[in-house]
Amino acid sequence: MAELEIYKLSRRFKSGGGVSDVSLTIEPGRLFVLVGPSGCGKSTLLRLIAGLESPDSGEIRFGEAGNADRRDLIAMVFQNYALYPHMSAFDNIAFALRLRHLSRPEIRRRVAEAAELAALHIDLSRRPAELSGGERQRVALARALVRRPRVILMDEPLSSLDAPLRSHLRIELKEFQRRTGRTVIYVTHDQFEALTLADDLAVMRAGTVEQVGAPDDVYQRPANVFVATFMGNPLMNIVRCRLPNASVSAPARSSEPALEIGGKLAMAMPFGLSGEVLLGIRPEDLTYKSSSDCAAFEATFTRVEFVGPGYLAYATVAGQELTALLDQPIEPGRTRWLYAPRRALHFFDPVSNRRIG
Amino acid sequence: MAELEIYKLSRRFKSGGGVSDVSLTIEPGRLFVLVGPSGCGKSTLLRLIAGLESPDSGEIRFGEAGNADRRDLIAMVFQNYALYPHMSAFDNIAFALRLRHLSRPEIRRRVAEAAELAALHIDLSRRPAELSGGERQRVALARALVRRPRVILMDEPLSSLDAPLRSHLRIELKEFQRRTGRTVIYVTHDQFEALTLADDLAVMRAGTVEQVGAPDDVYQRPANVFVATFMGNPLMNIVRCRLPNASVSAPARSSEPALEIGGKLAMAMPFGLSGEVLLGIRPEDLTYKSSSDCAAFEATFTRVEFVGPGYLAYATVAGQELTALLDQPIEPGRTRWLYAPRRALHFFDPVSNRRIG
Amino acid sequence: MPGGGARAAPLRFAIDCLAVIGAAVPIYLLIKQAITPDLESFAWPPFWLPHHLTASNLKSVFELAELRSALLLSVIVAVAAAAISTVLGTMLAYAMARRERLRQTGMAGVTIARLLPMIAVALPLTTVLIRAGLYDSPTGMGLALIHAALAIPTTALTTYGAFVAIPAEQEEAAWLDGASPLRVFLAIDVPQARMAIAASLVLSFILSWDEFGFALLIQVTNRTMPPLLYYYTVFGDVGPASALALVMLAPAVAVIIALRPMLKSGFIAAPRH
Amino acid sequence: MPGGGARAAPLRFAIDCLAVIGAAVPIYLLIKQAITPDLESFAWPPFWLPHHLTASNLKSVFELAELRSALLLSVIVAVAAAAISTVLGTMLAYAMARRERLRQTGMAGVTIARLLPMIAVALPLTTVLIRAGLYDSPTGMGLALIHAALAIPTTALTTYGAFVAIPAEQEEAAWLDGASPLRVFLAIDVPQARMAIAASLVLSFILSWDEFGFALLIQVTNRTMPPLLYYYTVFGDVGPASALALVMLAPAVAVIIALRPMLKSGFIAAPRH
Repeated sequence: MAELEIYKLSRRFKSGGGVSDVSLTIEPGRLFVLVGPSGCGKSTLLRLIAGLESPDSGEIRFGEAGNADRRDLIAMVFQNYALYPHMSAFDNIAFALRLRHLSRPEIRRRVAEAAELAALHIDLSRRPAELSGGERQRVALARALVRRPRVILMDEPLSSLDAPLRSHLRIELKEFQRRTGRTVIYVTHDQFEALTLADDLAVMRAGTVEQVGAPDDVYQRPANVFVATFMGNPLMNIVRCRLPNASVSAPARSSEPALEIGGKLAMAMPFGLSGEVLLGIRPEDLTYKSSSDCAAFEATFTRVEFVGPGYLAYATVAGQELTALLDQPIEPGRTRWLYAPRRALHFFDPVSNRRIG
Repeated sequence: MAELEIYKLSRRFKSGGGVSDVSLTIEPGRLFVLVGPSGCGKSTLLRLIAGLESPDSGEIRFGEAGNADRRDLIAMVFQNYALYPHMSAFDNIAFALRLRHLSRPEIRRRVAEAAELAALHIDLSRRPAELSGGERQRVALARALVRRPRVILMDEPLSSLDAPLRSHLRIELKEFQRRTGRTVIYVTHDQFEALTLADDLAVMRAGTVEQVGAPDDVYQRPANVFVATFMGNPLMNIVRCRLPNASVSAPARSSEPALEIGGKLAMAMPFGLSGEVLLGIRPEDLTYKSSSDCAAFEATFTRVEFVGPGYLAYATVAGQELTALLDQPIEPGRTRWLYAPRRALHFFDPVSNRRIG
Repeated sequence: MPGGGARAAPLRFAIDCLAVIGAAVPIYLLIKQAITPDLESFAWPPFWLPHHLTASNLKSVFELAELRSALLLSVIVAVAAAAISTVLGTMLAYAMARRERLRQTGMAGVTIARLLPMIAVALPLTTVLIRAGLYDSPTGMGLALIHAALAIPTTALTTYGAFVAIPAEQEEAAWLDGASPLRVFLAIDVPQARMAIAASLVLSFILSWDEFGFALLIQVTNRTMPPLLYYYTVFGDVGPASALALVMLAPAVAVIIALRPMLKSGFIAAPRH
Repeated sequence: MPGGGARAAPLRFAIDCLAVIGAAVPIYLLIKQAITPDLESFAWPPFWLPHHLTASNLKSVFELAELRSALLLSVIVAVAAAAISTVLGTMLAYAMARRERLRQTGMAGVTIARLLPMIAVALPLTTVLIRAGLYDSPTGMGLALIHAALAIPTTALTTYGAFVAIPAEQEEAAWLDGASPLRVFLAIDVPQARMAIAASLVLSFILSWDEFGFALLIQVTNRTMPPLLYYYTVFGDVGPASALALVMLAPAVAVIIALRPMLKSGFIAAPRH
């Protein structure tokens, strides 16, 4: 049985934003990531699940738990953690238990248990201001855990940290989720964080869900142009091109033009498509090397940046811009053929922007 | 003749920080980047060059310009741009000229010229608050240019912008520098920005310069462990290992152990070194494929993250941690051999942390 | 907070009402008393609506030569006090905003000034004024100086926030552009703090206009408006006193009407950026 | 600003001196007048050092029954006014910090209250108090209520910043932890605003302690300290008046000494987070 079913949920704000008609199913024990640009409604969706906002229409059903008080089912880890600064770490974690009038030994036992699960091994009499960023995160996790919620909601818990700490705590969060087995719904605007953390992810835009799936699935088979360009850095190239009407089933040489971008693109691999399409290619999939099953582009380079592991080359192909991440530098002004393997080509409908083929 | 010579410059603060005994030569017409972690003294050095701070000792010599007023030689672009919010874009740019009592037509001419060079094509009667981030940057560039300085100083002008705008304006800045031919000294904490922007860069730490060079030179031949791990993302692996006493000059098979890390590392390529060393390898240089001239590591994988273009795999090699960016996923718990080509190996002295060989 | 919206509504409404009543009732009563005969004002149970109207109170007050000279003196004192305290307070605030050490000294001074009971300090100040020949001055300059001193904490705190909010980088940019420190202050800081400076002018004007204790002590024969109003009140002339009080409300009402769009931001009472 | 350091130094020094002199001179003169015979206080040229010492002023003041009852009444009025205005001001500030619409209304009310001349409002309020039987009350409750009303803008502005600085997420976290809205306010907000609440107690106490105009108008026979001090001053008894003034300074000096470490932050005068 699903942990959580969201059915046709809508919540609109006068100032714009919110979510429209969102339906999602979240399975138990999974780390489910909601990702999208700012203003896409991901935080609103999380706050609706938490009960901090009321929906205009639609429903949120908690699977087995049925109709218990929402506040007993879920817990939330906020951006900046929202720890109570005037209380010790212990009192922060114990706050919910004291409200429930548990006995002192019971409170001590459950705080210790939650601290253990959150890998929080510090003097719990210290206040949040005396703790490091990582320790604060662990206090926030223990505070969320101590009530034994079924679902833990996390609202960009890493977004205000600097890069090294962020990457360290990301790994810790993932291990925390594995260890506790809790269902976690995690909101982020960072596509990299979403890819590395998620068991499942939902890409949102303008209040609606654009695609749901496993990270490699979403990255390798984006459902539309928005998802294709939002997930991945540097951005996926999107070029407009025309497929010939006839399609040949046998692989051809790269010099045989079978797919045109203003007459400058040569495509080795015929395909069950024709007419005008949008072709998406990630910069890291473009190389100098051709192979038997690949597309070729005659690119004129305009600018090259050294980016450490490679060279980010900006080129024009028949008047359209293309970026390639190459392992060798190239002089601006030169023209060379670039190749991309069949599996790295993404086709989208030019009208609906949806994936085809 | 050099544009700027900095000779044994020191400036210490009571609260810590500052710069110690820094010497640098900056050539005319170059984009020179000062990069380092926060608190490394890069901003202090820039402010010393600007004359906003006075040195405790040492000298800054301006090449041909000799002893003119420092404020006529340099201009500065601040973080957040520090535009005057109560003035129009035109008045912002013209402020310095009005202080110099230039005639009205002359002011108009030079503002137009500076706006042109900064690619600022907007209604100049608008105020900073009415401009986009990119337009503000261009106003700041025009304001810096209008006095015709020899050197333009830039203090993290991109650090408060979001990622897509930052990458767009980075390219624009580089083109601005090329177009105007001015010497630019640019401060950033972002190693990626430093690599992509710089003609020359200086890596700083704790008030001193650790390495000066071209970006690819610094990235491919880091002078010490600090530079090696600061430049590049994901971080370069640093593992402690022992070289055998005898060194053989001919390449050997990867199965022949010639370099040990707790007995688990096999090294194909002997080398004029012996004893204990620190070995640096970037995650992207590790692969499943062996070649004739490479090092091999027997790695036990603990965790794998999907990062889009590949899989970031965390492994242990004889009790030491190693990260590899691989193109195929692997099950945690498995043990496999990883290989790194000879050119991707960096050796450092374990005591001084300096590059050897 | 969820649920808080519904629960807070009665509280909110009550406070709204309180605010409106608190501001409107006194002014209404004032107007009523000013235009009704004296007996009605003290009737019990009170008449909430005026029964008889009279213009005699307003007329008699405006015919008074005493009123005209008191009004003139009050305006002179308040304008001088506002100008002096705003200039000095602005300079103090700027120095406090730019120098850490001075900020601490200044804040300590301002705090002490707000904590010391002014009535207790009045006595030695009066002695000093007597010695300086500024006691009961016909131009009110002694009182103006005291009011200016009283208002400096207010004007300094009112403009301090505006100067703190101006990033040091703007001043550095202007200095690099070739401006002198004075030019930086006048061209970069003052224009951006102009709203706070205007607020501090208004507040210090009202502070002096309304100040009663020192005015009573110092301007014993050359009276300003507050002592005059006090005497009318004490002598039981409620009608003329109300008319005088209405005159005293005029500048405040003028400011409130002029700054209507800014009232909601609370900027005048507590400028923050 | 480079170079600014050197140029600002004389200005800074001048302001430092002004602050020290402004605070110290009146207190010194008070003490001097309290312990010297009356004639010396008005001597010209003034004696900056006391020539003759006397304990009679202090002694005579403390033997006065009038002083004891005035002191008691002043303390009762100030404590009551501080308590009432801090409780109401804190609630108003919390409501303003959490509700956008109320913030605007509240700020407008506070601004208007700061702009209206209190002396002009005094008259109708006095009429209202007479009707309510609180005029010249021996417990001073009429005056305490007026002082509380006068202090609400101050207490509300003093605590407002503290509540605004508490992120809404902390309240949401506490609500999700199972707390009721009232529990959230008491367990999360009040403890974090405790310094500002303490500051508003201190400020409203001093405001009432020092208030002169309404005290003079309302407590005509059951006098509090400020009117008593006024009468002594007006009757020309400078010595006893100075001794009284010193007594009035006591709570302020006690607060200043107790809060010495916090003075430099300016927190009491202008709490900001």
